[in-house]
Amino acid sequence: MTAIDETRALTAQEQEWVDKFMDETTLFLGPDPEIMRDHAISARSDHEEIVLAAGVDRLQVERIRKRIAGALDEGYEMCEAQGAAPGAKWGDLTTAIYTAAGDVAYLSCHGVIAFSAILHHPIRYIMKYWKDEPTVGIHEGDGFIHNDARFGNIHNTDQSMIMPIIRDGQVIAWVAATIHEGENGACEPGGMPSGSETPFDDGLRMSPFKIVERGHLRRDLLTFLQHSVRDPKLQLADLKVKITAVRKIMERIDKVIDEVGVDTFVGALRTTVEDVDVEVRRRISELPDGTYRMDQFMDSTLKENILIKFACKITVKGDHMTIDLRGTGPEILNRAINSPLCSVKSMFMQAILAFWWPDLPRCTSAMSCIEIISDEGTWADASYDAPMGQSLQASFRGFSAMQAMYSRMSFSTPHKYSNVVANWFNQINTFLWGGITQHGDMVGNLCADLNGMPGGAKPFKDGEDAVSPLFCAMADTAEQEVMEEEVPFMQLVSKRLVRDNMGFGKFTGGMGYEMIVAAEGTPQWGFMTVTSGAKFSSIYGMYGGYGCGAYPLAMVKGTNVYEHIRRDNSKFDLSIEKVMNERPFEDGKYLTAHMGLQFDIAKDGELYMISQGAGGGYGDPLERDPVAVVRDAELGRISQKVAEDIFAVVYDPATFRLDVEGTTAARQAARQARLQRGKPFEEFCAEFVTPEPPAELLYYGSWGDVEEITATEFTIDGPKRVTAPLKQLPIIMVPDRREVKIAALEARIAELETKYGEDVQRLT
Amino acid sequence: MKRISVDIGGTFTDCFFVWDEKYVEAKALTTHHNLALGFNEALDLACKRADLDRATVLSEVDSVRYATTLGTNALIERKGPKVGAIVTHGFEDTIPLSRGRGYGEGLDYSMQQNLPAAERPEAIVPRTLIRSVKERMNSAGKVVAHLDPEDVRSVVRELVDAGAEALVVSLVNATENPAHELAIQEIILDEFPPHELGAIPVLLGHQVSGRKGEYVRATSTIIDGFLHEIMFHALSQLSQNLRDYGYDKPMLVIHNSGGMAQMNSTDALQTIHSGPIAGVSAAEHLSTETGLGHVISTDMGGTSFDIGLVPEGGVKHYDFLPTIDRWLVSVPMVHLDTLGAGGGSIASYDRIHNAIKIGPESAGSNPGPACYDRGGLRPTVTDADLLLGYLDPDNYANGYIKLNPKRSRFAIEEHLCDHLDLDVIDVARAIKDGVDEQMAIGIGKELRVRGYLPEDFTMLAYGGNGPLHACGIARHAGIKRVLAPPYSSVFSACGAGNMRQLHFHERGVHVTMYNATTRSLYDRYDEFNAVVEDLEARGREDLVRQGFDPADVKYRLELDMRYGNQLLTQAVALEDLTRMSGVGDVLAMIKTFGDVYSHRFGASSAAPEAGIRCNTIRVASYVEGDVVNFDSLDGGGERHTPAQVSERKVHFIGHDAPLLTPVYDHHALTVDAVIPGPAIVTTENTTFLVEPGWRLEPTSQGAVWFLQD
Amino acid sequence: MRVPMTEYLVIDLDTERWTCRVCDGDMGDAHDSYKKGTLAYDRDPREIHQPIIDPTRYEYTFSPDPTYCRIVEYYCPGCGTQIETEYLPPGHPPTIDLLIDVDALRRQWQERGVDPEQAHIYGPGEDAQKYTALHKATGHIR
Amino acid sequence: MTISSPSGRSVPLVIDHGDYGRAVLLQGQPVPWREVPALAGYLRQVQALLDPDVAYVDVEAMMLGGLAARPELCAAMAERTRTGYALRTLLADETELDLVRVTVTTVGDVLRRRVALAVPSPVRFLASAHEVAGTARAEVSEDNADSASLYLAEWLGRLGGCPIEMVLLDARASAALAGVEVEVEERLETYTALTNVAAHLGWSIGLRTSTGIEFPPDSEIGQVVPDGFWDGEATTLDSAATVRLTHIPADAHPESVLERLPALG
Repeated sequence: MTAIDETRALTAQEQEWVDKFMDETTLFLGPDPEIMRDHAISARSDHEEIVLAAGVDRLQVERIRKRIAGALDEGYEMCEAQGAAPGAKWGDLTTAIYTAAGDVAYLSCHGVIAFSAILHHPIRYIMKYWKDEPTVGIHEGDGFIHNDARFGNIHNTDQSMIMPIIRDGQVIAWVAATIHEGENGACEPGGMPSGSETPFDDGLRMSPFKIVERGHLRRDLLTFLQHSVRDPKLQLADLKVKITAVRKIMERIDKVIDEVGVDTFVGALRTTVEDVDVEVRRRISELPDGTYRMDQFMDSTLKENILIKFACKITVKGDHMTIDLRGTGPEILNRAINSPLCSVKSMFMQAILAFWWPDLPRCTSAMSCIEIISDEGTWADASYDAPMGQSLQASFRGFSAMQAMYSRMSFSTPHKYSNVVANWFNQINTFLWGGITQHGDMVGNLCADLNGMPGGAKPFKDGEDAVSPLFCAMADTAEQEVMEEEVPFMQLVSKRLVRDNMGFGKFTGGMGYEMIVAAEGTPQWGFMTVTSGAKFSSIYGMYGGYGCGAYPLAMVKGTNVYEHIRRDNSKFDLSIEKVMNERPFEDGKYLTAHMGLQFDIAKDGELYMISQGAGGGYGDPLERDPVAVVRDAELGRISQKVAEDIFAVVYDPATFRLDVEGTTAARQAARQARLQRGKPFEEFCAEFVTPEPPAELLYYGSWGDVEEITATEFTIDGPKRVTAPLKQLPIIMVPDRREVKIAALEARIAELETKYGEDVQRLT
Repeated sequence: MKRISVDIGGTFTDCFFVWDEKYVEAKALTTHHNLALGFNEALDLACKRADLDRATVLSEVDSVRYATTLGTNALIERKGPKVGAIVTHGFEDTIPLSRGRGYGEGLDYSMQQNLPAAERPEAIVPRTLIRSVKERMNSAGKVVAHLDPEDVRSVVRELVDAGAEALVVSLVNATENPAHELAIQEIILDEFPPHELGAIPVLLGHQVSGRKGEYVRATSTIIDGFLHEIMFHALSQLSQNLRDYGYDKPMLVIHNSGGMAQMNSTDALQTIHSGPIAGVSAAEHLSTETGLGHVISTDMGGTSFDIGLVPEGGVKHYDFLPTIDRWLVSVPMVHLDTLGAGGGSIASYDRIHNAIKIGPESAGSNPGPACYDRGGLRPTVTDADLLLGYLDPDNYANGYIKLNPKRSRFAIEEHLCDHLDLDVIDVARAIKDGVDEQMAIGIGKELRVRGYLPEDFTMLAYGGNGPLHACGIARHAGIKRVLAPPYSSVFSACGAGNMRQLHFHERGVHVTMYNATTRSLYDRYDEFNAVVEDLEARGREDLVRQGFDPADVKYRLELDMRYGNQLLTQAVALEDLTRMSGVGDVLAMIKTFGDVYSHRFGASSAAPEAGIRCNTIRVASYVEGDVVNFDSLDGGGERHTPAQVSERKVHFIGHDAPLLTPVYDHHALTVDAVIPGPAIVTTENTTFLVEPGWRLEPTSQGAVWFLQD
Repeated sequence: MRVPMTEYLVIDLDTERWTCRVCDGDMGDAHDSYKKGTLAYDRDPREIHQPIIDPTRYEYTFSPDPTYCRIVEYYCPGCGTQIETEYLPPGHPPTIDLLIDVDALRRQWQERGVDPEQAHIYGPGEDAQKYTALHKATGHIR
Repeated sequence: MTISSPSGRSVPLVIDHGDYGRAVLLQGQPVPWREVPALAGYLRQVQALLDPDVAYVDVEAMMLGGLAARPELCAAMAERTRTGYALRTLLADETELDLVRVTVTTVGDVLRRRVALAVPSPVRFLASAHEVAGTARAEVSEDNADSASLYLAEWLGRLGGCPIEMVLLDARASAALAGVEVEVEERLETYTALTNVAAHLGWSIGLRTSTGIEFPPDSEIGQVVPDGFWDGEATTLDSAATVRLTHIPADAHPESVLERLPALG
C-alpha cells in the first residue's frame, strides 16, 4: 500500500498531482483502514436528514419494522431449510437489511447475531470503491459476494450475498444473506484450517465483487469459485440459496416501500439505527464508573504449546465506554490463531446482543458508541499478512472478556437486562473429519457437538450442562444415528458427562461430555481437532468459583477396537478414564496430546477421544449447599475426593447420607486453613511475582499491566526473549515443531555419542 | 349416518352431533375429574336440541369420536408415573442433554434467544432412572457389540429398585435392527413377571417411531410411556360411560396425524394436539366439499393463534419433528403453526423505539385481560377491543364474563399513554391494528416459505376472537375472502366427525435416488419395495384388528426427499405409485419431488445436480368412510340488510372519528342477509366485526362470509 | 449506603471502604483495588482440576500444567471466604480487575434514590426471581 | 358453588381456631404460621379435635405477624409513603407468596381438606401494611380501597391451583384501623375484581364484617356463630345457612367446646 513521507505540506496543486499518480498506479485495492477500523454508524446522509427533519410516525415505523422482520425471517428460514452447508443446518447464518451507507438496521431474529458488527464493512467498501468505478458500478439486480475477513467478516468460511435496493437510480438500502459455508479451499478441509501458516493457506479470499449482474449469475466467476474449493456442489447450491433468499426478502421490502414511500422507508431504517444508539448510551450510563480488567491466556498455536495473552480493559465513564486491548500478544506470522480486529469486534457484539442486552434490536449501533483501542499487529488485531484460519481462538476470547466483565460491571445495577452469569465455555471441542464415506462420497465436515458448550453458573442456579454455543442461540446438535448413516465412523461414546468436569463453586458451571469416535469401513478417513486449553484453562470462574479444567486429546492407535468388542462384549466399556488408565486393548498404543490435531489419518477401529469443557463456577465452593454436593456425588457427577477436597462435604459413600456435623467441621477447618496459608496481598506479590515469565515458557504479551510486550523470537542462535513496545517487536514466527523435535533428538544423540565415546562415521 | 364427535378442551367440551340429516352443535364446561360428566352434559344438550334422549342416541349411533388437548395438559402438569429408561452404552446423557435446541423448544422467541436465562425443562426421566446396557448396532443394523442378558437383568433390577413405574427401552439404530430391544423386552417379561413387578409397562423405541434419531425417538417413547396411564384412564372413563348407556361399539380416538383409530390402537403420543388438528381437518373437508380452493385456517383464542394450511389438491403439510410442550418428538403430526397472540396478549411499552410491543406475554385466562376485573393490571388486546367499542361489556362470552371498561382504560393509561403521548383510543387502535398485522405477517410467512401467496387463499376464522379480528388480519395479509365456517363454535368437533381411520408407518432409509458423484440412478427396487410392503402390512394389521376388511384398506406412499445435503427434507406424496419396478418409476418420483420443491422455493432453486436422496419411506393406510355434508357456500339470490337491534359509536382503523355503527344479533344471520360494514353482530359464541369496506354475507349451516367490497 | 459490587464485596459509601458481605470485615480503601485487603494463595491447579487420566503416564491429563498455569485464590482475612480466583501464568502480576470511581457511584445512587442492597437483583427473568426467592428463604443466598 | 362437608355435618363449618389453639394446644406458644411442617402438625391436631370442614389458614397472622423476620421487606414497603405502596410491595414479594402457596398446598395434602384462606379485607390490609411499614395513613379513600382490591385480586390469582375452598375477607375493625378515617363502607359488591377472581378459580368468597358474613348473591348463605356459643350461650342456628363460621375464644373451656361441637352437626 501507499504512504508518503510528509515532511513538507504540499500545495493543493501538488496534492492533486500526487493523488492522480497514486490512483493510476495502485497495484490493487486492499482493505481500507478508514473503513475497517471504524465500527461506528455512519453520519446521517442528506436524504436521512431531510426525512427525519420532517418527523416520523413512531407507530408506522414500528409497523415497517415488523414487516421487515417478517421478511428477514422468511429469508432466514429458506436458507436454513435449503442450505447445503452444515453451518446452515444449525443456524450459523443470518439475513439482514442495511441502510444505504451499510449500517445494519435489522438482522433476522434467528441465527448468528455477531454478523451485525461486521457486515457494514464490505458495503462501505462497495460504496466507496465500486459504486463509481466504471468497470463495476451498482445497478438494480446486482449481487456482490464476499468472504475475506480482512474486508469485514467473522472468518473466511462465511460467505455473503449482498444486493442493493435501488430507487430512482439511488441506492436506498441493502439486503444480504450470509452463511457459514465451511469448505473454502483452504489447506485443510472445512474452511477453518488450524494448519494454515500463510494467508494463502486460508483458502478463498474474496474481496467484495459482483457475481450477479443485473439479475444474472455470472457463470465464469462461478466456475472460478467452484474450481477453487473442494466441494463445488456446495459452492453452487448455497450461492443459489442465498440469491433466492435475498430476492424473496427484497420482494417483500419492495412492497413495503411501494406502500409507504421511499422517504418513510429510509426514515424508518435510520430511526431504528439511531434509537438503538441512544439506548446503548443510556444503558452504559447505568453502569458504575470505573475500570475493569480481564486478561486471558491461551496455551496453544494449535501446533505447539505457548502462552499468549488476550488483554482487555474496559473503562466506563458516564455514558461512554472504552475497550482497550493493548497488552495483547503479538501476531504470530506463521500460525492460524490470528484474528482481524473486526472479527474480535464481532464477538464483542455477540456478547453484547446475546449476553448483555438480549432484548436489544440487532443493529450496527449496538456497539457503535463504544470506543475500542487496539494496536494493529497483535493476534487480536492481525495485519494483512497474517494467516487467520483459526481466528476464533482470538475472537472467542474477546467474547469471554465481554461476557464475564459485564456480569461484573452490571452486578450492582438495580435494573438488569440479563442474568449475572459466570463464564460460558469458549472452545469448539469437537471432531472435524473428512475422507471417503461408506457410500463412496468424498466429504469433509465436523461433528455438531461444538454446539454443546456448557453454560456458566448463575448466582442462584448451577450452569446448564453442554447447552448452547456462545455464538448462536438455538443451534442444533445432530442425532448420531443420522450422522452414522452418512459417514463411516461411530461415536462409540456419544454423550456422557465426565465426572468432576465442572467449574466448581457455590453454584457450579455446566458440565461437558466425552466423545469417543472410531472409523469403520472406509478406505480413507481422518480426524482433526482445533482447540486450545490443554495446559491452561480456557475459562475462569466468578467471585471465588473456579474455571474449567484442561482438555487433552486421547488416542488409541494401532489396534482395531471393533474386533475386540465383537469378540468380547465386556470390552465395550469405554470412557477416556477407563481406556487410558486401564489400557484394555493389549496391542494398542495409548497417546495424549493437546487439542490442536492437524488432519490425522484414522485406521478402522482406532479410538479418538475428547471431552467438552465446562462452564465457570460462581462463588466460594465452601458455600455450596452440602445436599447438592451429595446429590452430585450420588449421580456420579463428582468424585468423593472432589466432594471432600473442594467442597469440604462429608458423607457416607455407601448410603450417600450427608454427615451434617462432619461437614460443618470440615468447612470450618477449610476456612481456617485458608486463613493460615493465605498471605497478605503485598507479601504474596513479593513472593509470587517475577520480573519476567519463567525462562522456559514461550510467552507472548505484556507481563502485567505494562505497555511493553514480551515475546520469544526464534533467531539463528535459538530462542531469544525480547521485551519492547509492539511496534518495535521483530516479526514473530515459530519454528516447525518437527524440526524442533529433530533438533532436540539430534542434540540428545550427540550427547549420548559423546558420553559413550562412540565414533560415528557420517559418510560411508 | 348417526355420529357423535366431541372435542374435550381445557375449558369446554364441544359436541357435534349428526343424526341423519340433522347436524347439532352443543357445548358444556369440561369436568376435569371425570370427563364423562361434561361429555354427558354436552350430549344431553345436543339431544335436547335434536329432540332425542341420550339412551336412544347411544344405542343407535354408529360411532363416537373423541379429540382432546388433555394429553398436553397432563404433560405440562407433569402428572404421570416415574419412567425409567434403558439406553445404549455411551449414550447415558443423550436424553438429559437433549439436542442443542433443547433448552428452548416450546419457548417464545425472546426466551430462546436469552442464553443467560437458558434452562432446560425439568426432566421427565431423571438421570437416576437412566441406565445403559453394553450393546451396539451400526447404522446398517449389524451387531457391533452383543447384548449380555446378565447386564440387562442387573440394570432392570436397579431401575425397579429406584422406583421406575414404567420402562422405556430405546437403543441406537434399533430401527434398523430391533433384536436387542426385543430381547430386553423378553428378558423383562420372562424374569420380571407381573406378579413380581406389578404391571410395569415396557415401551420399545422402534415401535413408537420408525425414524432415525436416537434422541427424538427416546423422547417420543418416554412421553408415550409417561402419558400412557393417564390417557388410558381418561379414555376408559369415557368408554365405560358410553357402555353404561348402551353404546357397544369401540370408541374412536382422533390422532394428530389427521386420522383416527380405536382406543386400543392408539398411542398416547398420537392424541396430543388432536383437538386443534381436527379443526384443520374440518377445514380441509369443507374446502373439498364446497370448492373453496386454497384455505388457511386460523383459530384465534385467548392466548394463541393457530394457523393451519390446507392448499387445494390435497397437498399435506406435516411436521415430522414437532415440539410437544418443551420436547422435540418424532411423530408425523399435521402441521400447525402457533403464534403467541390472542385476546390475552399483553401490550407493553417498547422504550427503545418508543412504540408498542404486543405479546409474547399473555394474561392468559388468569388473571385475564384487565377488563375481566380479576386483578389483571396490564392492558391486553381484548382491552383495546372493548374500548374501541367492538365488544359489548354485558354480553361477552355469552354473558359468562362481565367486562369492566374502566379497568381497560386505567391499564392502558397507566402503561402506555404517557410514554407514547397518545390518548387512550389512539393507543387502543394501535394495539388492535398491531396485533392484526402481527398475525397477518405470521400467515404470510407461513404461506410464502411454502411457496404460496396469501392473496390466493380463503381464510377461515374461528375461535373466540377470530371473527372479531378477521377483517383486520385479512386486510393486512392481502386476503380478500374470509369465512367464519359452519359450526364454527365446535369446529374441531365437527372435524372429528369427518376423519378416516388412518395409520402411518414409516422407516428411515438411505436411498440415493440419484448419485451425483457416480451419476447413477437408484436400482435396488426389491429392497425399496420390501420396505413399502412391510409398512403396508403393518397398517393393514392395525385396521384389520379394528374389524376392517383387508380389501377395503387403501394405501398412500410418501417419501421424504432432499437435494444433496440439505437439512430440509420435503415430504412428497405419490398419488398412484406404490412400487418401484424400473427406472421410469425412479424418475417419476424424482419429478414429483422436483415439482413440489420448485413450487415451494421457485424453479431456479432446485439443485438435482447435487444428488437426490430419500430419507424416509412412509405409508398411510386408511379406509374411507361417511362424511359430514357441508352445504354449498354460494349464497345466491337476492340479499337484503336485516334490522339492527341497536347502534353505538365504534372506533375503526383508518377513521379518526368514531362511526355510529349498527349492532345486530344472531337473528340477523339469515341466508338472505347482507350486512354492510361498519357493523357488529353479536351472537352467543362470538362477535363479528365488519369493518368499513367489508360486508358480511351469512350462508347456511351458520357459516358467514366476510367479503371485501 | 452500601452498594453490592460483587457476590462478596460491598462498597460502603459512608466509610468509602470495601467491606466483606459475609463477615462485614474491612477490606481496604474503596478507591483502590480490593485485592490489597485480601489474603492470597498460589494454588497448584492440579489440586483443583484433578487429573482424570494417569499423570505418571501422560502429559495431558485434564489438569492444567502447573508450569503454565497457577490459580491465585483470594480470601477475606476476616472469615476466610474465597472471594475471587484468578488463573495466571506463574509469576504474572495479579490483575487489578476492579477500580471504582466512588464519587460517581455515590452520585449514581443518590439519583436513583433507593437502597442499593434492597434494590439488588441477580437478573430480570422469572428464573432469577423464582430461585432467588427460594434460596433467600433458606438463607442460602444473600 | 357448594362448600363440601367432609366431616359429614349438614352445614359445613369453618373454625377460626387461632386463639383457642394457642391456649389449648400450644400451651400459649404462638401458632407457627411461618413454619410449614409445624403448622401442618398443629392443624392436624385441630382437625383431630374439632374436625372443621376446611383448614383455616390466617394470612394476616402469617404474613403481617411474621414480617419482623423480614426487615428488608419492611424497609422496601416503607420506601414510598404514598397510600397503597406498602401493600403493593408486600403482595409483590415472591418469598411471601411462596410461603402462602407452599403452606396451602402442604396443608391441603396433609389434612386432605381444602383450605379457607382468611385474608384481611382490602382496607384492613392496606392499613395494616402501612402500620407495619411505619407509614401509617390518616385516611383511606374509595379509590385507595379499589386499588388495594386490585392488588389483592392479582395476588389471589397467583394462588390459582392451590387447594383453596374459600376466601374470607376480614373487614372487621382492627388495631391498624384505629384512627384511620375510612371514606367507604366495605361491600363485597364493590370488590368486583375479588369476586371475579374467586369465581374464575371456583372459590367461594365472603366478606366478614362486625355484623356477620356476606357472600355474593346466589351463592353461599353464611352464618357467624358467636363466641358466646362455646360457653353455652343460646344460639339460634339459621337453617338457611349453607356455611357456618365461628371463632373459638382463647378462654373457652375445652370440655364445653367438645360438648357444644355436636350442636353444629
